[in-house]
Amino acid sequence: MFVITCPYCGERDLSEFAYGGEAHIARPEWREDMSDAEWAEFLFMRTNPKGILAERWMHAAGCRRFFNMLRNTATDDILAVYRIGETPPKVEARLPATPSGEAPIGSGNDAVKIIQPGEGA
Amino acid sequence: MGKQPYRAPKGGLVQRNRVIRFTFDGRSYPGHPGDTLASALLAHGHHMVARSFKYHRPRGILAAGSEDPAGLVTIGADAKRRDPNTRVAEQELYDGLVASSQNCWPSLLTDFGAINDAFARFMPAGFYYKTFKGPPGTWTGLFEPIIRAAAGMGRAPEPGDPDRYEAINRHCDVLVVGGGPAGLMAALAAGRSGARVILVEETARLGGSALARDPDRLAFDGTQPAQWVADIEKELATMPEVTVLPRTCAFGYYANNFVGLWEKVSDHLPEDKRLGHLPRQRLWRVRAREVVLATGALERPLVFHENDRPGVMLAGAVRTFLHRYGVMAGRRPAIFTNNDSGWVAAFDLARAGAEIAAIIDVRREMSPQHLAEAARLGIPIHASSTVVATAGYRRIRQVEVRPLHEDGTVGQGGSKIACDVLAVSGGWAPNVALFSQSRGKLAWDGELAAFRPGLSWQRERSAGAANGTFALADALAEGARAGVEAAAAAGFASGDVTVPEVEGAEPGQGRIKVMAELPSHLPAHRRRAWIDLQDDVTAKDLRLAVQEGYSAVEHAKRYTTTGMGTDQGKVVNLNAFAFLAAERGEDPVKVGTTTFRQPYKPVTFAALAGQHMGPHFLPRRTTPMHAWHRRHGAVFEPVGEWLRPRAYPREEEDFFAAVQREARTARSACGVLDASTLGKIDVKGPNAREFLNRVYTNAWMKLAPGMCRYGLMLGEDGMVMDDGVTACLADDHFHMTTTTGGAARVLAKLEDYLQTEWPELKVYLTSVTEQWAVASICGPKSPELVGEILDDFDPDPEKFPFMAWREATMAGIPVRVFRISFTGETSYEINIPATYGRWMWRTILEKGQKHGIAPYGTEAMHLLRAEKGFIIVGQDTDGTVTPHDLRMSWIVKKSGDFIGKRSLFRSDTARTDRRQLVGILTEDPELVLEEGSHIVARRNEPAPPVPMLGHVTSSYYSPNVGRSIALALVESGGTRIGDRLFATRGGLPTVPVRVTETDFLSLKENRQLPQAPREALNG
Amino acid sequence: MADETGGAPERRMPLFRRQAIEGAPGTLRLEELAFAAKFILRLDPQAGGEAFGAATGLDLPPAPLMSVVNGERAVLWLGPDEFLVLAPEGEAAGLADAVASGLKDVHHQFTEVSDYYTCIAVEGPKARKALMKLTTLDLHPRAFSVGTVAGSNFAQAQGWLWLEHEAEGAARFRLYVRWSMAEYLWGTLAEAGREWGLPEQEPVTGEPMLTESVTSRKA
Amino acid sequence: MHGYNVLRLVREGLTGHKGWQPAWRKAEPKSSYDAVIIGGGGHGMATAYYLAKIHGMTNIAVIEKGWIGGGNAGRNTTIIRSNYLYDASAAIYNHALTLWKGLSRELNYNIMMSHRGVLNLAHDEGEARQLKRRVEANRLNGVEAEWLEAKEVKAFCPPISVAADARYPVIGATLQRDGGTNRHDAVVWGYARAASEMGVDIIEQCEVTGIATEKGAVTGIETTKGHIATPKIASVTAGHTSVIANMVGVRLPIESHPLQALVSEPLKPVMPCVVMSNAVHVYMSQSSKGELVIGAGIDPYLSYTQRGSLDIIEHQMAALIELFPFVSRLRMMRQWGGIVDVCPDASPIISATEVKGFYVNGGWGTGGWKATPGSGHAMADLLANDRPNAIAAPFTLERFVTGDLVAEHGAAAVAH
Repeated sequence: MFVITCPYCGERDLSEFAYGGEAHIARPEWREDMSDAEWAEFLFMRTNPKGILAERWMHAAGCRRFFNMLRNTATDDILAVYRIGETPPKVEARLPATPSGEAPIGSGNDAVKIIQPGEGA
Repeated sequence: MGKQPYRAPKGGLVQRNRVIRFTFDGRSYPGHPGDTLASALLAHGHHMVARSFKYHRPRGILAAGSEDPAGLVTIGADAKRRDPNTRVAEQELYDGLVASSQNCWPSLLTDFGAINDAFARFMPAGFYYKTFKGPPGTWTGLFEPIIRAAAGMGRAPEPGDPDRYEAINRHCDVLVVGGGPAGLMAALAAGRSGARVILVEETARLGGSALARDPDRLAFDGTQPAQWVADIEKELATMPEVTVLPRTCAFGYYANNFVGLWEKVSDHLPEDKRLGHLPRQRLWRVRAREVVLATGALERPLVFHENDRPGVMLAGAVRTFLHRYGVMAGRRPAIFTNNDSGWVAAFDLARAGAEIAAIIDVRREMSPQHLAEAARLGIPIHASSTVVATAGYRRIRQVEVRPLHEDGTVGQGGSKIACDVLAVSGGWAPNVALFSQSRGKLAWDGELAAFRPGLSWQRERSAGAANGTFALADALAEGARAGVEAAAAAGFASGDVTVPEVEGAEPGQGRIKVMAELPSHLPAHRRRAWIDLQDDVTAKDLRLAVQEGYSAVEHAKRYTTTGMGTDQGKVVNLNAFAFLAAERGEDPVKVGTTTFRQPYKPVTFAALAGQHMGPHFLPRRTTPMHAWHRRHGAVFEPVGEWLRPRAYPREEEDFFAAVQREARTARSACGVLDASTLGKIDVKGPNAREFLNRVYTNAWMKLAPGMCRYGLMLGEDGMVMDDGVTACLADDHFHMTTTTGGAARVLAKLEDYLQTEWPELKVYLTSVTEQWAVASICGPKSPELVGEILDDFDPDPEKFPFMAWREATMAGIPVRVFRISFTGETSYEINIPATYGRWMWRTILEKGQKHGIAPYGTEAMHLLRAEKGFIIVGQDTDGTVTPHDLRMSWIVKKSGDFIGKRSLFRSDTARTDRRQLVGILTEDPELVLEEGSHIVARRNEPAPPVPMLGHVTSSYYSPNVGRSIALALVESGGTRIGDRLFATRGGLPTVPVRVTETDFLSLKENRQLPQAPREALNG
Repeated sequence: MADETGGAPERRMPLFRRQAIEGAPGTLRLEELAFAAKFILRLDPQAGGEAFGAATGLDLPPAPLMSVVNGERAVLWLGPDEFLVLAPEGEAAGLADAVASGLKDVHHQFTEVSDYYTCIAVEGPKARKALMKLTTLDLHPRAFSVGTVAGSNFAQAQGWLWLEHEAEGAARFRLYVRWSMAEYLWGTLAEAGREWGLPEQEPVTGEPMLTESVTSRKA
Repeated sequence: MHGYNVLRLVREGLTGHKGWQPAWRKAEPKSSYDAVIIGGGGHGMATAYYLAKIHGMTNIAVIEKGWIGGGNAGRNTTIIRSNYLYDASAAIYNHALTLWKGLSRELNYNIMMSHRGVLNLAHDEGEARQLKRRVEANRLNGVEAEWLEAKEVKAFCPPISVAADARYPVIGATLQRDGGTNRHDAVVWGYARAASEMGVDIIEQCEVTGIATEKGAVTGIETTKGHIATPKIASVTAGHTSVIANMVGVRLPIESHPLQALVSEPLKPVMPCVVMSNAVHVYMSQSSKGELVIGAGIDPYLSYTQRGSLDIIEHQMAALIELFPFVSRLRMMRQWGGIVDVCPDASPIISATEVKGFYVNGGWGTGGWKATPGSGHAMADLLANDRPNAIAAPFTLERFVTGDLVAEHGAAAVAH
């Protein structure tokens, strides 16, 4: 239930937006020899990262424009918003605390809720 | 009962000069405005108000606020306004309040459920996992009903809630949670900066801990606490950008500083005074730039044998009842503490006239100052001592005290002390629930023996006791600083705030001595020391959990149910965590906490739904002709958000007869359908044709202006997604229609392709769905009628051919007329600007009367199209059906790409033995198959799993074909035309059917309807 | 039935049954505005803004979320290449012709939506607060000044909110909503105003629906 | 196995419950195992249990980054049913249901399997049509299913509103009588106890940090407790399947979404069964403890934040009150979120991958709980024999290439 900064309309509530899935997945040019596997890659296979995701959103209740966004899916921190056709900016995320990319919140791991010895402020 | 024997002679913020009455379990009592139900009951010496969850033990009031785990009752005289599980400590008293005890039968004092307590030794934590494992069915049939009846707490209300609720959105610069001293300073500081500030206080009045102190012994810049609070409140009221919300709980701290507030607007008013224009409760959805958490601290109970009796109360609560409500929890209180704050409670009570039975302190060394004061007040002190047992049923009447040795054992001897309340203090812990919800990380504070806010995640700061700053002067300063900083962070120059000078500051809790469970002369397994008073979890249960390996904090919680009651363990969890740490022999940091979930306290469902209930639940989208439909007896059906007329049954006509009549009329005379709900999109631009070429499966380059074409739209997965007719308005301009339900999805998808995939295409899209009201007129009489209603218009189907469209006028109003048909009959679809829709509809029906016109609904429409074998996307398709499966390969162009094309060539999608759409005719022409019936190869069903060839997607009795008809998706259907198969009927004997082509009207015309074989007719 | 006469064309707004309603004096008032011409303009302002201005006498809003008013005509920003053009009812045809000829060499779309949208005026000192019960937009005067336009959800209905005017703390909003949602939105707005004395507006509900499944019942 | 029974409970009750042993061993990793299962949830534990019990593979380990049962196993609303549309789904979910029925006895641990019945409501003719089709398919596949008309729905579940003027009136429902609910923690603990007894190592607080491969085959697993050599790794980490698969570069058709649920305060019995509604988008049952257990939809966007939000809950409450008017004054006691991984066809993946020895069990979307025993059973078979059995075969990754999907969007129903 976060706030998204529409590149045209500014900060708006999540409820005004429609999710458009992973960004930068270009629809392949039609080719007779395109393999089923190649097509399946476009159709279904997704990175689904726990970390920085480039994704598409549409400001459905507002200007109806699609745009791209970089978001840390482990924390829902929005790192950048950019327009369709633009290259994603370089961003840094507040990195997940544990080796596999465990979110610093909400897991079954008690360490994430409480400052552990040696963990700096 | 006129007297309130435990009302203190003076003090408290209740209106002593006004008496209001309430009933508890049918008995009437007096109280005062300003009381809570708890304080009013305590004023009568009423401690026992409830029964616990599992053992049905007597329960009293432990705390003075929403953190109380024990004192739960049901409020409300009217079953439709019944509020079960209401905390007596939270419910404000009003005149006529009706409260009753719950989870007991036949009465609070005599509860048969208490038998459980006698068997408690056989019912330790998780006993139910080890028993009741009989053969399948015994749990559902035998044990479960018994356990369920014993479990639960209050009874749900009857349906028919008469109250209103609402939700409000609000943005602010600084949200201050908590109206105690720190919160007040924060709000004042932020408010003076000009920032938009919301100050939230859970209880009825601001002041917090300042109101729980002896007003004669505390002053702020020389002002008494209540006056000091009132002065601040007055100043806040003069600030236009400050909103103060009493009776409001910040229950949920979500992402991006979104905080849910729950305001009880009228729950404190007598039922007849609840104002109709105001809601009962409000949900405030607050988006704050900065948040200040001044949520105070919570006091821990002590864990000792028989610590669950009514009359065992938190020392801080005893003080609050005394100073805020003017109620003495007991006349002869005993105090049991592990820190200094218990002592202060004793002194306050003594000064108010109580005879202090004893101060029992587990510590060896105590504040000399306090010792002197105790001596002055003549209070007996038991240092290095512990309570090892208690007695009393409706309320505590005696404690047994023994000396506590350094090694943690208890000595012999000791004494039995008579008392009528036992005030306990296990020390205070910052209330970090909201901080933790905000994703902040907790830090362990060894000195407090508690967690406090550590690392913030969101734009938030804690102040005062919530931050572990217990000393009042420091808390005030911290609150003021937090307000200034929060306002500055939100972009507002700091206001000027002077922190008041505090007289009568208390030193705090001193050095605390934490013992997870206090020892006793009894062996551990005989001790019954409660940790969770509501769900009946004892130290023994937690010990067993650790013994059996459920030692992770979440496992222990789930195995024992600690903290899973309606209080969600606000005060009891602190002891559970400490106990686990001790039992595991590990640092509390290693043990951790369970997750602090939303909501902070239980929030009414209806408040969450707000005003969006009943008639305001969801939009009912209706067309300009809706009122006509209603007046003419239409039966409606929901189609997405729309309500569409399904049929117009006449008097003494049932639904089925109406549909049959409407369908007959449409083919024999004239029918009219309200088709306004179809999605309509205006498509314009030099590349519009190319665009249509890519989004539809067929070719669009050659469609001439004035003509229309049907198109199928696929998903990229090759499956049919939507269909509709698109008209060419001009070379670069088209009018596209979609299904009613698919309109929004199709427009979004088309915009998606234009904006992100094909930005090179110059095409603009605009929805015009509701610009046009649409009447679809069909039937042999329709040309004549259309000629009559339109101005100078030649409807001759020869000159105005099928799939053409024309501009025309109707009484001068410009309309678009489309010669398109979903029924197979001669049809005209007239589009008129929506504001004329009602007039157009009435005109059509009036002028159509002499042609025998009848309006028809969606059901007849479905039937009529099925007679021609036309598909309905979503009925004859289900997201797994390709155009080839529909045997509509003619609509799939060979050359060029389109959305979904590649998917049609995947190895499975290209199979020729997929399920394909065919006609199905029962051999018995009168038998109508159920939609969803399955098609099988053999008459007799074998044992499951039965091989299935397909299923019936559409099925009707067709008055125009004169028999039943059906469409079905059948494996290799296209090659089975003419075959005899069988249709299942929900366990009844299967019936033989013939596979046919789908255009039943043509089959009839060409006399190709299969004749029923003798055996079918003979049954 | 008496009202079943065709006769001369009769225009009905979606809320024709609803009279303007008002709360306690100086609080809140709701009214469906009279019919007016409305168009959606799709146009790249860089490419065609000037031509549009020349054709209609209207500038396009210079920035997102802004509006331009010229006499009785106005242009509201809806998106970077999307605008709502408002004009008196009688000017619709002329406006459409002017745009068609003035922009004939520019890729654009000018679609009449006069009947698609209706407009509910929400006005009075409590207008901002009432609307905030329906939308997540920040309608505080610091965040939403006169002339601002924003598309958002109002309860479950998408709409365009325009703060047309404000004087002495009394704001006059116009809320543009599609026909089929008007009745729902009216009821929800009225409900939001109950606090200030707006009369209850029982939404039109209770359409009879079948309460059994009737698929394929036998003749 | 140290048995659990009433007699023992009484005996222990008389002697202070000192005799109870840990339910499962707190194991530390050995240097190598025959197979390692990542994920100590229901499916992972079931996989380990059946591997040991049926296939005799006891030199195996389950590794869990937190505490067992702490992911989706501990966050779901425990609805059990098998009324899926397609043969492949009916086979696996009904297999699971058969196993559920005897599981309390088999594990010697009461999982509180309550066959209270599950209603799936139809609010319009389209839904009725789909549900009737499903009922018929179920019947032919041997799944218990029947169609109830509205008045029969009301009789079976009196608190439900079947008002004719409701926004979405109830026009009927399917009923699976042997569906119901059970106790999620007990299932995990029961499997853990039984597996541990057979020698399976259950290693908690052990997080996977990498997977070692050689020539396209798995050789071991890197964890926060060190390297463990193994030729077979099963990722049974629904919600985080992609995270593990990304470690070996296996691409999956999965997106992870938050899914929310909530409970009310406990009440005396009021809901006799499980009710699910797609159109109104809620489902509700009542736990043994008395709480109303209520599920919401998934957040529409990809996210791994296991937490609740408010907007979904608000819509859901309005819908719930519409359907069950008696709940309006009740209170939400606790809300939470889990992460579900969703496949394009709303069906799971039980599959080998292009990396030899790396197997995936995931993509269960919003309804994995009900499949737990069936999933574990099939996964164990796949792991032991390196080829999918008849039940698992339709759920391999191959289907996303060929297009042979098991499109269960209708039957997967409202998120649960």
